Amino acid sequence: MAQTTHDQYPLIGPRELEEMELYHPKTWLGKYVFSQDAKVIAIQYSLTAIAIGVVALVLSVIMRLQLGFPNTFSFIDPSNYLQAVTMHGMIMVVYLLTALFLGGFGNYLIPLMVGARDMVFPYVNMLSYWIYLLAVLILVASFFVPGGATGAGWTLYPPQAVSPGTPGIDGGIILMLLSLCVFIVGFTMGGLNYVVTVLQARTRGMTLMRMPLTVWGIFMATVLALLAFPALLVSCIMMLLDRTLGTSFFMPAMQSLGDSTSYNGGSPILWQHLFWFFGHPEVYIVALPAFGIVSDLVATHARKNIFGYRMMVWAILAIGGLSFVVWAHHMYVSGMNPYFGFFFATTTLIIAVPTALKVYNWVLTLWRGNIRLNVPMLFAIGFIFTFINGGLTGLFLGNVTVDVPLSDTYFVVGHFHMVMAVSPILVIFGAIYHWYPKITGRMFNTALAKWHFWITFLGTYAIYYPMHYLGFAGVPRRYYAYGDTAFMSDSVQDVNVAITIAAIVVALGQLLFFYNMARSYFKGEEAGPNPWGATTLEWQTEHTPPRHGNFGEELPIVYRWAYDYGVPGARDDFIPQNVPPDDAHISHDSDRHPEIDPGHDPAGKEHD
Amino acid sequence: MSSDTTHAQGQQHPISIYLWIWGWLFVLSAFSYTVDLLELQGLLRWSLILLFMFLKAGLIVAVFMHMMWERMAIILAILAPPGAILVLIALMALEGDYTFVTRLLYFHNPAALAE
Amino acid sequence: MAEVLPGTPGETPGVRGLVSDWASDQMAFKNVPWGKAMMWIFLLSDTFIFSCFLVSYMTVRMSTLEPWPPVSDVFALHMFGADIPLILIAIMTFILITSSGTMAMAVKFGYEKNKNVTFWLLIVTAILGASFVGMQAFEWTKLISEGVRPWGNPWGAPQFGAAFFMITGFHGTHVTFGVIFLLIIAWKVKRGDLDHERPGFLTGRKGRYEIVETLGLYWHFVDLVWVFIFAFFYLW
Amino acid sequence: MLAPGLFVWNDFVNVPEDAQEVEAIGQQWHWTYRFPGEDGEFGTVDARLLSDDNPFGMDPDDPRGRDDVLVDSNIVRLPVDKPVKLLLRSKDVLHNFTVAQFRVKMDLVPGLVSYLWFTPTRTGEFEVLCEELCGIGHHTMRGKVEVTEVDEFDSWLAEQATYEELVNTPDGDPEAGQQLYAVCSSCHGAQGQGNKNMNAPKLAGQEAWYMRRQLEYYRDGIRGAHEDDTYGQQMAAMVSTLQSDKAMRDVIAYIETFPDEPVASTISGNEQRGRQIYQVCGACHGWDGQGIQAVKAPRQAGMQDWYLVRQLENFKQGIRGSHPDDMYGHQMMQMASILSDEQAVKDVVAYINTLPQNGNSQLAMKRSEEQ
Ligand code: HEA
Ligand code: HEA
Ligand code: CUA
Ligand SMILES: [Cu+2]
Repeated sequence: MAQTTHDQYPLIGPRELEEMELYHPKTWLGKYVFSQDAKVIAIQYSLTAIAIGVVALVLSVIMRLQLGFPNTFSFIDPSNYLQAVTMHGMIMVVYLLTALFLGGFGNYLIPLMVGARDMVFPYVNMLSYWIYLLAVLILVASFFVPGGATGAGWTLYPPQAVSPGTPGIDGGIILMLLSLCVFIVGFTMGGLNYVVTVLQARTRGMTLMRMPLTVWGIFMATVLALLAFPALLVSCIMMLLDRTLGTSFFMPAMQSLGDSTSYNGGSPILWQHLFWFFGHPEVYIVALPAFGIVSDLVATHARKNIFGYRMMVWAILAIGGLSFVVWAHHMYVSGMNPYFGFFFATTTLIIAVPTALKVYNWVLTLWRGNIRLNVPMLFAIGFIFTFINGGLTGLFLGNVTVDVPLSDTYFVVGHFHMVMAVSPILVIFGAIYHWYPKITGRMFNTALAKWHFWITFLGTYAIYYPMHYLGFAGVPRRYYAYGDTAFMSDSVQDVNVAITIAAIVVALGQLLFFYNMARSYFKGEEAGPNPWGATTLEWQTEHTPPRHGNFGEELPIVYRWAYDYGVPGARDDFIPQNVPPDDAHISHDSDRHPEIDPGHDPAGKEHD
Repeated sequence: MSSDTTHAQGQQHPISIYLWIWGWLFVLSAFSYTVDLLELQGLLRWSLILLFMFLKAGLIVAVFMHMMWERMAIILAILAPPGAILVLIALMALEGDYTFVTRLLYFHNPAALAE
Repeated sequence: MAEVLPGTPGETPGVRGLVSDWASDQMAFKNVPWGKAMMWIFLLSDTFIFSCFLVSYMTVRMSTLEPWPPVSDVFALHMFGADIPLILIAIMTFILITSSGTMAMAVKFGYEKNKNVTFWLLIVTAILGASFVGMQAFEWTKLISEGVRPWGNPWGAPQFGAAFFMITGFHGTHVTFGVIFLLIIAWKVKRGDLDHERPGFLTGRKGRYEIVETLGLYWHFVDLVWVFIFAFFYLW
Repeated sequence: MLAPGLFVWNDFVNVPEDAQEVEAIGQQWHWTYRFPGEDGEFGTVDARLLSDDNPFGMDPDDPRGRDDVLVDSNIVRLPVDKPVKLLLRSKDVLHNFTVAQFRVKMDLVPGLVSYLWFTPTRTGEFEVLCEELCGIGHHTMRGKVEVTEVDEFDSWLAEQATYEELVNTPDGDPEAGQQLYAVCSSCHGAQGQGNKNMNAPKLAGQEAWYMRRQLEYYRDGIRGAHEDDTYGQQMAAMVSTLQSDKAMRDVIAYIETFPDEPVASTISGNEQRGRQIYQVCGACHGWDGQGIQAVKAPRQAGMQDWYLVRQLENFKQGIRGSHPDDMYGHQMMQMASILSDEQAVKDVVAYINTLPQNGNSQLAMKRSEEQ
């Protein structure tokens, strides 16, 4: 039955498809600056995100200098320190990772991987980037207003975020909130594009269950973002009103540094709920694309099909759904209704199940694979290590009773850096190395890249592993200095020095990466269209780098899933997705992946 | 689910159905308004308001926005995610109540004194 | 036993269709144009925005010790020698519902490629929308003159004014944008852009009558939100 | 793994019946405490009633509050082996009450009252840390819990003033204070104008509550006990003349009658840089250096600069503020560490010299109101 319905479905795609040809730019400005080509937009997004990411990196070094060598640097006082912490956290999470994964990788890879000529609304896509840039500029401007950037912590908890005694309550917080609002508007424009492209503009034969996991990860992350950012938008608007008009959404009756205020009756906890209703999906927004990409890296470089593709997809969906009902695990000690602890501890541990499933599948994919330790593979394996590490500490924190002593200590800092600052960053590097040959047409310098990997991988372990120990020792986070605190042993300071040194080494190590990227762009060897022997569509384009419109005259037709690696009897040891069964030299209905329903295989129709 | 589904030319439905729904929306709005006019209070008031609200919302989504003629794929894709909101609503209601109770217990309450 | 019902060839209705649609290639939402799919998903996102506004309003209202102002008296108008509660709001509600009706018919006539009727229905919708915004402006003015401010009011909890101005303001902004787009599309209809598939000025997309439906979705959504605001803010 | 966690959480959420209720109050950036008094019930409070005269925001009309014991100090005592339910209230922003050794923590949220409970199982002193970001003083927001045997605790509690007593404390008597001041005047000057040669600072115009605390510190050996604090030791010896509560009140009342004469600058430095540094100081001492009682930070503007320099140096070197009971001094010690060198001290004091000399200190405001 399913078969018949499918056959009758017309061959031509959505009617809008033909219009993709309409907007070929004529001017230089239209081609490279106000480009509507998703690939150019992707590069623009990425470069902007990395540039602002480097700012956040510098801020983290400033923090580390203070923590490692207190009282040494006179330019770091408590307000500068808090400003650095805040901006570091916010930039890294929102302006670097979210933008880079979705705006950067999403734009580049989605149309190519699903076999579309471009995003469905190229014009809106272009606007999305420019609005994002505006948001970044507003954010940067907040460093330079009187009073400086906000120092409220990246969670911006009221009342403190808008009350005297916190740095940046004049211009800083207002610009921060504005910048977030602008970011969200820009992101929504892009996000609608990614989602609709995945849902409505795939090529012939590309079913959802044949999409590479990269696309799945980015797609689900985008959906989460579209549903989670509204909560942040709303809370930012309300805080702006509290700050500028004196409304009392989040502000109860209170005193402020000895002065009475005119606020009355608001609820600070409300902000926390809304923020984390956004915030927890947000951490998966930065994790899911990493999950997806790493699956593809692992499969490609281990020459093996991904283990349990179907399970992986369902796990992504489950994580996406569950991530909306765990938010208050960040609030166990926030003074909320304490009975919520039961609910959220339970849901939090449930969400670990699909995540653990993914981890097992990666490991099983590697199991007896023909592992090629190419640079992207190194990063992927590094990711698996750090993610397991960070995920397990997450379970500690998720268990409400264990969280109570650990919350707001360096244990939490260790957890989220392991799981967010190291793991996805490793994936980003791995992904950049993986797709660099496609994007530029040239190969990077492998030796330098390996150095870069080992410095970053071992170095970040050296930074964050000791932080867990600090957390057990009771060292609180967001502290400018510890003074003499009796229960902290002297070794705490020694550990801090070591962490700082490691952080500086890692930060300097990134210069290798930038040098490698820049040099190879001009001097690297020609890479050829498919250096890694990958199956997905972006490696099968007519040109490398792909031109505007991505594919040649005809859109590719997809005959198989994305993981036909190490196929016995195939010409190469892999079969690209767009190779028809006849050309693959092996029978099409082999037993490799019986979970793919052949009934939906248009190949069946084309060849009978 | 009705079977006269979409077709390449878009949605085609007799004009009468729009007029009918329009009429119903008027009536339901008038009902909700009457609830206020009659100064009904307590459980009756809330349940009536909610009832009329959901009926109106349902009519708008189902008919004016053509949801009832869409395919199941899109109906579920749109209607399922707001479930997350329901969790938020439920928990925030509990939270608001909890806050209120601690305030009542420990804070000076000018309104109560005035009574 | 699933019999394949008549309709578009190759489409299974109901739950089985759900599975086959999602499992198919190219499009998950069969025969849904890109623009309409985008609008639905945008509206979903927008639903979350308005829900968060309303949830925040609920929370602050539940938490405060101050009495909530007597809503139906606050919004009463002095007409015909008596204070009629909520009368303006009732009128606004009727207007918005009416505009939704005209919009729905505009969509219908759009698909029939009935240029003139579509144009006039869009214009009527826009006028109704604009008068809604006008009444809202009147209501704001009245409340402000009575001393309601975002940070306080004469009757009780300051969150009343804050939530009122924020929520109705955000909704009003939506209506205003809707009116602007209605006028633009009406003009395009009139000029025949949609009949001649003329490429858009900015986007280069061909004009089609589907855009009327997309716009219609947005407009109905604005009406939908008002239903909730009416119930939760004015009646509760 | 989940289930045992939830059982323990159940214990955490449900407080034992016999737990003694104590209220911990947080504010930028220190702690105070309240005990329910004999009736075992707390009086209600209101953040809108908070003022320098009513630092706990007590509702004067609530009879249950009259006997509440108010502990206006970072240091509190608790009895050993008795369950304690801590009610947590904040006057301004979020804070977090953490005693690492108790293994519990909870945020203080303005606009509601949260709680936690625990049973101290051994005696000793435990540090209270604030673990929710609350502004630039977050890392200095320390307190101390002294867990003692029950009878020791009871006698301590009995010494603490109740709300009733505090309200009824009579004002100081300047006439009586004049007599007592005779001893002081030889160093501090007849009008409290200070004397650099005697190393005695200006008193006129300093805040009464601050002088009161310092006198107590001198009396109790909390200040002026450090061996390198030569001048402090002198002062500590002099304070022996002011043993009683009343004596202190009276002499301060007398000092408050002195005219607040402007002082001459003796220190020069880079005011621009000092101003930068003062971005931190001003949060507590006020942007005009006028002092803020609620934050327990004394007035600086219009006080003698050489004295400020010396005290800053003392704080930096731990000569002042390192006594375990000098919690506010300890706070200043941590803050003074941002003055990385001598020049920084001079710069910031030079900037303080540019601030309005008696602009809006509390005393000045009080006087202008009286006129
Ligand atoms: C990419 C980001 C990311 C990810 C993926 C996670 C994943 C998880 N996080 Fe984390 N988290 C953050 C980013 C992230 N977190 C951030 C940024 C903060 C702090 C914000 C702030 O306050 O500033 C935070 C804080 C945080 C807290 C609050 C701590 C506190 O403030 O007191 C909690 C508590 O529950 C928590 C829990 C979890 C859990 C249970 C997971 C799970 O999803 C982890 C699942 C993974 C595994 C379980 C490991 C792999 C599995 C195996 C090896 C198999 C074996 C295991 C089992 C069978 C169980 N996180
Ligand atoms: C993605 C998120 C991310 C990343 C990458 C980092 C990276 C780093 N962070 Fe992180 N950090 C946060 C997110 C992140 N952090 C958050 C959310 C907080 C909480 C803020 C708050 O409390 O409000 C925080 C807080 C925080 C603290 C706690 C401060 C405090 O509580 O007082 C510390 C202390 O050491 C610290 C240190 C570091 C260091 C040394 C690095 C790095 O220097 C590690 C080494 C460098 C790398 C791993 C390379 C990364 C490269 C780039 C960023 C350049 C971009 C280029 C490309 C991607 C190509 N961070
Ligand atoms: Cu109080 Cu941090
Ligand atoms: Cu989380």
